[in-house]
Amino acid sequence: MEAQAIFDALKGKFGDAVVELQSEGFSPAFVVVAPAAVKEIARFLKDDPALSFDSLMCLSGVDYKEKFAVAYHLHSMKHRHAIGVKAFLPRENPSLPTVDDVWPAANFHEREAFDLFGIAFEGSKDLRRILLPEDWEGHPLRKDYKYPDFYHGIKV
Amino acid sequence: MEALAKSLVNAVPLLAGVPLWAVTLLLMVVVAVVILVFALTFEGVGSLVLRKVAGDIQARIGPNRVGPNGILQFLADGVKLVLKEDIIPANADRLLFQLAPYFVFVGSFAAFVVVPFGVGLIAADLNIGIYYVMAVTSLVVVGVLLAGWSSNNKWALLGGMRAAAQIVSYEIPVGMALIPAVLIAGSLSLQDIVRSQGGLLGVFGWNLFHNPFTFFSFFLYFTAAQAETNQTPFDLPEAESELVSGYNVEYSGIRFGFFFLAEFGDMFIVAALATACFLGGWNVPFFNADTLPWIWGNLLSLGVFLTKAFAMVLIMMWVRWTLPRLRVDQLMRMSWKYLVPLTFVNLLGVSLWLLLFKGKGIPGMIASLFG
Amino acid sequence: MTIRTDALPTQEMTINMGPQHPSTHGVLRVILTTDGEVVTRAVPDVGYLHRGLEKIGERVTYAQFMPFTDRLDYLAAMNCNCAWAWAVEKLAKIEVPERAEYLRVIVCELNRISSHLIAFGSYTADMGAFTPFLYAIREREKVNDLFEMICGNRLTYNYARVGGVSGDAPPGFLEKTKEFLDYFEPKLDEYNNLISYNKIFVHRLANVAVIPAEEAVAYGLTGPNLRGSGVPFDLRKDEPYSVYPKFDFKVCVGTGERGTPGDCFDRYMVRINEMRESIKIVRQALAQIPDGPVLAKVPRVFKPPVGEVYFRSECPRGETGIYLVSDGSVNPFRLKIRTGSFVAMNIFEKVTRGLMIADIVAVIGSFDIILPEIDR
Amino acid sequence: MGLKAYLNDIVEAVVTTAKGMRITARYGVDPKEEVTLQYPEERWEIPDRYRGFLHNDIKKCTSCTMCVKVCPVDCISLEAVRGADKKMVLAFYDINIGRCMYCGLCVEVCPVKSLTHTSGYEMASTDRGELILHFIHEDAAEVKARVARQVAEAAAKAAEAAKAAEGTKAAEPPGPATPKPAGAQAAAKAPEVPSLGTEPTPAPEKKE
Repeated sequence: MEAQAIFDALKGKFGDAVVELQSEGFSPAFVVVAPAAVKEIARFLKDDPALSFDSLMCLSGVDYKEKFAVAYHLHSMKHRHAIGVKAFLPRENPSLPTVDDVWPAANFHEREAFDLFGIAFEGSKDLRRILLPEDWEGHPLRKDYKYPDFYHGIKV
Repeated sequence: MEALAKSLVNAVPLLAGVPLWAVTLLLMVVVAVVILVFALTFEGVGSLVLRKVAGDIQARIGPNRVGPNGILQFLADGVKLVLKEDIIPANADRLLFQLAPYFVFVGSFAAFVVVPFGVGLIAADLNIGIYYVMAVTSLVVVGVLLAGWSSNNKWALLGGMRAAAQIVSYEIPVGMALIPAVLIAGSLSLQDIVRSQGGLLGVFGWNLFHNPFTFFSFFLYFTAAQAETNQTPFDLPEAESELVSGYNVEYSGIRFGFFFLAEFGDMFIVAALATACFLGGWNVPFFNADTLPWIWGNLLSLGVFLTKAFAMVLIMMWVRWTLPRLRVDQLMRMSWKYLVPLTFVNLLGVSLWLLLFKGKGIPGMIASLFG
Repeated sequence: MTIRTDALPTQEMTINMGPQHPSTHGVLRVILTTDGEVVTRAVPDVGYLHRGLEKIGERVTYAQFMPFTDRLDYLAAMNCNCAWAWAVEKLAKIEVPERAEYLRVIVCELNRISSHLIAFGSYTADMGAFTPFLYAIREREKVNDLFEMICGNRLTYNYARVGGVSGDAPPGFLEKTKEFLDYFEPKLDEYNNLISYNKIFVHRLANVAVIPAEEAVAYGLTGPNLRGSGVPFDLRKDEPYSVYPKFDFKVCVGTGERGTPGDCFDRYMVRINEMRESIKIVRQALAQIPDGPVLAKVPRVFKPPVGEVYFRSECPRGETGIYLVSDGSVNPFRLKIRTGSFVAMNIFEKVTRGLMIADIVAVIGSFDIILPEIDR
Repeated sequence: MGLKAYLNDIVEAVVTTAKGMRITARYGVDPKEEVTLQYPEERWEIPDRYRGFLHNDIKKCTSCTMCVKVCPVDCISLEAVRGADKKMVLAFYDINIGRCMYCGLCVEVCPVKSLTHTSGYEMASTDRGELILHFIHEDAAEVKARVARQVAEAAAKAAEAAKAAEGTKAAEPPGPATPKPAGAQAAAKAPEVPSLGTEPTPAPEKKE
């Protein structure tokens, strides 16, 4: 199914929660959605027989300087087609509902996005830092991240 | 030992004044030292041979830097172990920690007493030979458990528990597999067992070919004994890749050396028992060693015994570098569900065979056919 | 007499299968809570090898990031190099000459063989048999010689370039590769006789950590871990890139040969069979390789168009997906690398519930994880 | 489990073990299988594309700083001073092989091919100072002083030439235009946009 068809299906079902389709210059096209409706859209994308996106390839946080975004890359084993879903988030305390009950693969990716970007995922099974030590301050992959001078007395 | 002491006294007049018990005591110490030297050199050379055989099997060379072609490697290892600082972990149970290696070494060295090296070459021809070996080698369990518990390390504790479960549950098949040899020889003493395989039948006199059941019991014994001495298919107590080397993880220096030597001591004991009970011990095939004068008879029989024992040790090393390791529950299942029933059936088979054919094996019957 | 169990409170033991452990294939720490030998909960704790590759990616240019992809999965550096080159070429729509694509496929498949050899060797070493590990390393050294000939280094190859490869095959390289393949093919059957179908090895692996097909898909497993559960999904076949459509090879799938489909033995056997398929691919590639240039014209100051691309390629440890956001400047704007081992650790806690400590080692070996890929 | 499965287990165990042991025995007894290379005595013959330590042929080097810019770990550092005859004279050229990761990007990007890989790989040392290769053996300050003196002399010579030229010019109408004073700092700054993309080498460097 083509990106446009998927977009129309979602637009039909969720109306204004589905904002726009970024397809020019985006290799798997992106459907931009409102952050609040991510869980319902995710469940629909997985359960709908025509779409059946059963495998979450990659979930990544992106810092667009003035706003954050969480990009989901989905793929369907049955229909062998792929789509991207993006949710833009405000810069201060970005958060959106988790999808790790829809795709269990999301847990580690969400923990990484939380760890490196500070994006909180409400209702996540266990959201803690994955790559950095627990008591690390700051989220390194943000564009405005300043390196701490010392960490437990070790020069960074 | 007294007979030997008496013959020594009247052979050397100036000893007449010394009381008999002192002479026998002195003699025992001398024999013990000889055996200890043999055991230590065997264990040293054994570790070198193990690494050379491993190198050969794994398409590489093995140690060749110390001495010509790596011959003195085991001396280097020994010196290294002695010079290394032997650390005792902070809140380890100090006394038990220091005691454990001695238990393990004594457990494995004490069994050398009854090993029948040659016609007259045996430290003490105990009439309860095999029973004594079974009792003494189970001392190793105590040592390993102590080591596991006292080094206050979770991995060591797990290693110790595994060792206890393994060695105890494999004692039964080892014991059961040796009893056919006892039934045939009619005595527990190892010298008698070896003599029962002598005679002019030569190679066919061995217990191995006595009847099909003893043939199986040799292999059962060999497998079970490998398990009892923690050899590779069963080296769970010091499983390098899981328990980071199990019970001897906190040991270093000469204490670790004792565990290391004891392991090779056990290896030799298993090989010695296998040769004595199933492969005709020091019997020179088709030739009676007693007829030779005293010194040559012993040397020849010693040579035959050692070649057979070393062949068994090499086979153990060969198996060691081929097979992966069992899991603990599979280990237990193998002992209780496979080895124990098989050895019992085997034992039944041997005793029925001896009852029916009045103690004669297949080779014996064939020989009696030809008169 | 009744055993007063209340009086003897048995406590669960928490063991640190710590970052420094002989069989965690790198600095992985697993916090085991065990009841005796049986593990009640095994929580992986990753991050000990986090070097911030994605942050470095935003500081260096597209060409300068190539040597860093060697450090992503150092056992399959060629695959990661080529993945990065393919991703940037997809973003900037660069046309790569035919010979360069063939060379890339040859070195990627050779690297798949050498990576699976390490997976096979270290797995049998974890199970206690050291000899196959030495045989695997001996074969891998021959592959390293080939790589040293073509790109000058034995581990961090840095061979691919955006728009082609750094150097053409030196004289004698193609013949030597053919020689290696003929030498290597019978070795696989030898390994199977030596260890794969060995009774103890099969007992240690069969029916351990079974992952049904839909659970593997739900947890996003990829590569041999996914195919081990019976899902015939191979990116080289289902989302063909480069010149893979020109070769015919079979997708090896776990069939539950010695246990149920999706157990450790299946994942292991998929890797062994995949080595045979890679031999087939390299042979066909050697036969059909055309002549021609090996590097396309790429402007010195390389500025890709603005846009976002997600490219994934089939690496030995699963799918390496690169999500590349470019704002038209010389440096990538955002770079997310998703790897097979990272996702395998996700399912680790669920799969190892109720196994024994020796099985934890078996599961780690069957997923063939490698830590630089997880922590990046 | 039935007796048949029980016996089958035993038979299978024995058969597979025997097969495995046959293979290890084959390797065990046959001595020519050894693949070990005794390192200090036997050396590995290095292929010609081997990326060992870097070596810079100073005479050919035009100090264009391309290698400094392309190095991902910034382990090359150089400083050049403008000489009297407009050409850049290298004050120091250091490569810190402790940091270098031998990726070979600098060798590819060097326009004059003065930076090459040697086939050396044995440079382990106890202190990091030894790991910094200095390709200019003189001390940097001396070089700068010497170059400054040359520039000063050139400037002085040029100034006299200019005065002499004026002397003659004053004697007869304006002669040829006086040469532009050599001392002015030439504006040839390094190309402002650092060239970072790899320089396309259309054909492999060495014609095989």
